Amino acid sequence: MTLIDETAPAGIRSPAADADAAVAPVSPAAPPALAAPATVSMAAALNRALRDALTDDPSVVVFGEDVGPLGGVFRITDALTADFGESRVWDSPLAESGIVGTAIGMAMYGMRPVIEMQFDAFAYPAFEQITSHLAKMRNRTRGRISLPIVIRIPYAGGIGGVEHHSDSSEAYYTHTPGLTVVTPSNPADAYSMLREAIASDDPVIFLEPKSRYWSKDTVALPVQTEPMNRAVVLREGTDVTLLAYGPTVKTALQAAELGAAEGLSVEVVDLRSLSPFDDETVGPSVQKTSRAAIIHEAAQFGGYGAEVAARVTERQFFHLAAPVLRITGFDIPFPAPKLEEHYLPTAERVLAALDTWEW
Amino acid sequence: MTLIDETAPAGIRSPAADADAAVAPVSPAAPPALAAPATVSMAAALNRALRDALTDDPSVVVFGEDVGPLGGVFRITDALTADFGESRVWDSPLAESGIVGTAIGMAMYGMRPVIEMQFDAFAYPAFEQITSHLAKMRNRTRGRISLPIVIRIPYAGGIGGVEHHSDSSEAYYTHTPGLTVVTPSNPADAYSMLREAIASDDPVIFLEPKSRYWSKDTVALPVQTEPMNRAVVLREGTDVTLLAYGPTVKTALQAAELGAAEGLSVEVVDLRSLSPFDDETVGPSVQKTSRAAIIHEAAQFGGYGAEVAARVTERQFFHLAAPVLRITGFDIPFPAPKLEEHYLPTAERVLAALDTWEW
Amino acid sequence: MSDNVVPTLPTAEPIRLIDENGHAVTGEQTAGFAMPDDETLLDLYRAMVTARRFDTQVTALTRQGRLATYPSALGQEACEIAAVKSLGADDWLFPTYRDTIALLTRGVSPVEILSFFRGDWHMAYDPHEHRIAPQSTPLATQALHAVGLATAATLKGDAVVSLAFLGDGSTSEGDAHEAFNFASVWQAPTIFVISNNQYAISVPFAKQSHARTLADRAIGYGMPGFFVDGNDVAAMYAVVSAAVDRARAGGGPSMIEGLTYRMEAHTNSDDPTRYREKTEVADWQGRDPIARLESYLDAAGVLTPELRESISVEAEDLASRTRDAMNETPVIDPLELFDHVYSTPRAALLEQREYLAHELAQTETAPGGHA
Amino acid sequence: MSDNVVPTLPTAEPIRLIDENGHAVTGEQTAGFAMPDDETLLDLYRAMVTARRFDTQVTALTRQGRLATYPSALGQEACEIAAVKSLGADDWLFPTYRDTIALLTRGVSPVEILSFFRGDWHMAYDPHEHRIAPQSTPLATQALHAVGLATAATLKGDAVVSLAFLGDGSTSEGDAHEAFNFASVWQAPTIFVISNNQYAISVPFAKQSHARTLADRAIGYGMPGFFVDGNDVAAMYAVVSAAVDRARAGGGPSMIEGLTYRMEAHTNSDDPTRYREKTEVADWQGRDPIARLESYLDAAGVLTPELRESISVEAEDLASRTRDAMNETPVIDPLELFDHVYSTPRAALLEQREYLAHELAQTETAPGGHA
Ligand SMILES: Cc1ncc(C[n+]2csc(CCOP(=O)(O)OP(=O)(O)O)c2C)c(N)n1
Ligand SMILES: Cc1ncc(C[n+]2csc(CCOP(=O)(O)OP(=O)(O)O)c2C)c(N)n1
Ligand SMILES: [Mg+2]
Ligand SMILES: [Mg+2]
Repeated sequence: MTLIDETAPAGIRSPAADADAAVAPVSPAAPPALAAPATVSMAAALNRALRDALTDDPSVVVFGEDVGPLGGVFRITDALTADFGESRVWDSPLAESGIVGTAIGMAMYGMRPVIEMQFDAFAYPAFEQITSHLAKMRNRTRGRISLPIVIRIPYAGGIGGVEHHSDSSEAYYTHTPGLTVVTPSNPADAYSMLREAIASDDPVIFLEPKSRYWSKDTVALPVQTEPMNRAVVLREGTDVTLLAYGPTVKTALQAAELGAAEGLSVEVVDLRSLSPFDDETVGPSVQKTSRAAIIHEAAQFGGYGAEVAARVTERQFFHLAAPVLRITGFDIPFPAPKLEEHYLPTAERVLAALDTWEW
Repeated sequence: MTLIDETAPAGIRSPAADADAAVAPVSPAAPPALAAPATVSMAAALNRALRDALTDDPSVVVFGEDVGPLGGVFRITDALTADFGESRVWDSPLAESGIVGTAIGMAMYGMRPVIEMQFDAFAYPAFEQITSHLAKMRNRTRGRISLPIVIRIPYAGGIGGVEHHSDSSEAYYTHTPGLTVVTPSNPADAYSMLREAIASDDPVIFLEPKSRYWSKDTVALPVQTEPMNRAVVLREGTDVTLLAYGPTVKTALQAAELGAAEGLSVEVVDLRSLSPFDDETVGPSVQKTSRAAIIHEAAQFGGYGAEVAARVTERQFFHLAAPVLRITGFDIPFPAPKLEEHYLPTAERVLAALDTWEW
Repeated sequence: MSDNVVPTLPTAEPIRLIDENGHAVTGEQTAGFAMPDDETLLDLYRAMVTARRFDTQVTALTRQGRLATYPSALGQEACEIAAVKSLGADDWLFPTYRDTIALLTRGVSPVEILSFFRGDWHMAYDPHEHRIAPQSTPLATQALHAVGLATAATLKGDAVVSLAFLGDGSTSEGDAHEAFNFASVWQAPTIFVISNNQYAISVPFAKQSHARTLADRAIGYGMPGFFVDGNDVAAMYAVVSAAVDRARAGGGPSMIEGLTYRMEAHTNSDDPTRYREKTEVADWQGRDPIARLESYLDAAGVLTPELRESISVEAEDLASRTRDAMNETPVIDPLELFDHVYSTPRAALLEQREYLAHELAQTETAPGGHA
Repeated sequence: MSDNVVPTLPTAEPIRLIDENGHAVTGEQTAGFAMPDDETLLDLYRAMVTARRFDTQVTALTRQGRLATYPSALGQEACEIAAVKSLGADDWLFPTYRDTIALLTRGVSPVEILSFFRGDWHMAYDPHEHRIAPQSTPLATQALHAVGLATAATLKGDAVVSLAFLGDGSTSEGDAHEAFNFASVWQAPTIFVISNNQYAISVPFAKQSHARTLADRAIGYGMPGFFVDGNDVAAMYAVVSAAVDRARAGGGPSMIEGLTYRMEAHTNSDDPTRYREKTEVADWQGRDPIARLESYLDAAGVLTPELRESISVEAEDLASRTRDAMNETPVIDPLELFDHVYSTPRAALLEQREYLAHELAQTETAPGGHA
């Protein structure tokens, strides 16, 4: 069991969370009270979220490449075709633009498609449909057509994938107005956030950290965690705020442990929502610690960390004792399997970076 | 004649410019000395750059949608087919992925394709070819295959275009390792930078600010300005550094004029190169003024300004008297023609933003 | 993969029911399609006349600077009107920027149509009210939306058909192929009407495709394909409505290419003299879709002078109503820019809305401020 | 648009020269293609046997964890080898991750081939040395590169042909269509060889296309299309080499579909039991491309026991050389990560290179540090 598995679901609630809890729908069919805790992987939690959504809402459909009988290359859609039938969950032809484009048409007719891009880099063929239509349709039609579509994208590295199988493509989506972009870091959030994403009337890019698919946790499903538009303080600290999301949350928590050993009190925030950014949760944390660092796998230049550093600095400039640090991948294409260990940010790199500050 | 036309080409040279000048190739066939000054628009300068490149290097070919007899919808390729023949400049079928994909194959066989995406948003169908191949081929092949391809993209707004005709898509490209991204703001740079982009062995995303196509200037073509990887200080000042590129350079210069009237000494830097970012030129300027603002048309969230603000702050934190400001478009899809005036950053907005600082 | 029935090629000569002189065609070239009844033909005639008058009026308004841009469909009325008239009220239309007269024919008001081209907003009409998707600018992308919508309707048990317009050039885009393929694999009730006006802005069809006809693509999808005289509204109507009936009955998608010609420039900002001969345009003037039907209906004694008169009066009336409408300057609240991006409000957008509201308040009071 | 010659449909039955029992085929099903001479067939046989031995060896090494992944082409040797053997030394091959044995056949060394699958780097061999592009993972994208390269060669006056491998599933991608269309419009000397192994990972061909055959697509591009028995190397060789000759002579592109079957899982990490019947696999075992040619050559008296023996010895030798090579752990300098991104050094990358160099220096000295 990894660090994150103990801390994440029981994470400290962010201040405004209760207030906002209302906006997070949960399957009425399955009140959390009734469920018994069990050990579930993120993959299993995602599968359960899809099942519950398919059960609760007949307008939900799931399609994409290999999501049918195979259950997806990561088995996230395991047994869904068998249990819900070909008319709810099916294999589409092999064309990502086609998958997103037809999902848009289905949503125009009242459906809630949940589609899968098999890997991060294989969503690129759909880029025009995503940026020019999915993101803009509601605005174009003055709100007359909303597109309640979830695009599930397994992303980031850490699994020894060959090229094109480890991209962190979040920055392309977060810069596109009209999209909501979220990413869970643990099984409980994976379930809760996917349910909320499917219930949302806006298109959601749902980024699944593939290196965390097999991370396990003790959760009672169905579970409702923080609303998906909120960040969560996973660990409290006073010296520095580590901002992380998806695959790097574990890294941040490990860094916090290492730091503690060195007498450094590290606060860890799981951003969860990349667009919108939860200034309400991050602001107070940085004001408290007066130092912040953002950790992600994507290349640094123009990466999501740039937005985080820029906005935190804009809002907390006079609270900051040092510039916001960016601990990220290098500005190179994602390396081949044998070299990815040298590319991915590690807890050691985080601490080394913190050491570059004058304290 | 606009502000920029007087100032831009005669801009103050950036410190390291002379040192680097060597890396900027210029047509040996046409030594600057011989040329006589004339009034040229950016469109004419680009056309001349293509002509000179086609003349000097038989491996240069130009193709895309409507670049042949029509000369492109903006006439940048005017009369090139007539003068160089169908085998050098031709109309391709209507498919952007096809245009980029075939250009990659041509470059593998030693050609230097200069291709046009008719408008910013119409480059999105080529996104996979650009991110997964164009940007990665050299790295993938350990330098054995370089792709000397220039993708010309008319971008940004200000011409009353209907939707999809005014996107500022630079952030998608600048975040992609392997790409070089540049954008000229005046006719002289348009000529010089396009020549240099075509001569480069790396793929270059050449962003042409369509609202500046018709801006005129007195230049002697061929001209060699700063190397395309350098920023240029267009106007010296001591109170604040305005960082701008492409269409917003004019805005920055106007703001500087307005500021001067109010007794504010504004330094204006034309970034020119978006990837790489010229820290060598920007750093000293910000150290001098201790205040910086970045201006662009693209949406703010995750926009190029985020990288600028983040890196300037990382490097100059203890020199900064105030947070770096971002004066940008709103986080919405680009508006319809009648509303774009409310979206685009203006000199007034720049000054208003500067007023938000405590001085 | 469909069972090994040998697929049949589209005819080499375009399917035609009324020839260029307005005479009924018999034999092979009808490909077995029957002439629509007089009432239908009259209805098509009325719609085409109205559409053309509207189109010329809008082109004029654009020249006067009332509109930001307008892609005219002059000369392409047969494809446009035949396709729209083949649809039922619950069916969905997926048009491009070129298909404005199709919107008019389906009942969208001139103002709601032209608001887009005037630049007020990206669109004005209610897609659900008219079952018309927004006019798509990114080429071929709308074809996939049409397939998705038709598939959703089928899944819900509704006998709804979708029809997507495509230009010849746009068929070169990957999305066109993906739409054809998804439609055939899913047997979606979607009709693809390709208005082959032989130009993609300046690029002639010969540089767009090496195929004999675009309809020849259909075989590669196991889909019925038809090559039709796109200036013969009778043939277009017969073929498209048959395809709509087949789709509604569960027969799957069809691809229909109408061979026509773009008489006007691509848009007002285009200069066709750079890429095509005046003589070519003149040739096609002789194949005018309206004149052709007119002489046929004349000869058939269906189109009386009174009727023709009343139809042109209707058309003139629409034109003047359009002029008047376009003379009013629309009131658009810039603050609406922030209202539709997301279904739930976002702090950042509310802040930015506040910012603009504040700026507007100031400029209103300031000298030389807009508004 | 090409002149109105009525295009001919591919045959409904796959073109075949040697049937499943190893007997020469005569009449219609040969579609007029002649049997390659014995020498050629023997050469094809040798290459297939070697390729299969290599493939099974690599699969074994992958199971032992020596490689990160390996997509086997077991059972598809006829398509792969026939295609490669049809090319001249100056022609270019554009393979996918599936076409590893094609690289072997064209002379790339086992280590240079497997370095990619072992995860050392994205590729190891020199594309220019072998005239082989990197094995493409983004589906169908390489087909456009093939068209571009062949077009560039033509423009330069070089009689170079390019051949792109495509899988059945990848033909659903927009890029496949764009490649077919660009190739036909530009009359590029490019051969598209579609190895229809009937699955895209788990998705059967029936969910990928509704067409009778993929070769039927060719008509839509005015391109010759051939539906071939992909397990008959004689037929594949005859059809592909004829297409190569035609392309070299200026006859433009061709589309060739080889109907075959993927005997192994998609990759080592796939579980075919979830989506296909063992019986189906068994059926195809009976159509093995090597066994078929073997019995033909046996009967023809061309393949003597001695020859067969020496060929299998060669194959075994390659296998053991491959094992040995894969047992060595490669030395890769992590700092090379920064060396090839751009042709000219970038300050930011040099800084990052420095950073990693510093880190490596530390971890080497640190306890438990890697290396
Ligand atoms: C994806 C994309 N690429 C380029 C354009 C620019 N563009 C607008 S119309 C046009 C020509 C379209 O030709 P065709 O499909 O034949 O339709 P027509 O205008 O003739 O009706 C082009 C290239 C676009 N709108 N979308
Ligand atoms: C653009 C893109 N989308 C998805 C994938 C993931 N993927 C890899 S192989 C494959 C199936 C390809 O099937 P096919 O084209 O028939 O080739 P085969 O593997 O059968 O040889 C898929 C979906 C990819 N590599 N590229
Ligand atoms: Mg056209
Ligand atoms: Mg396959």
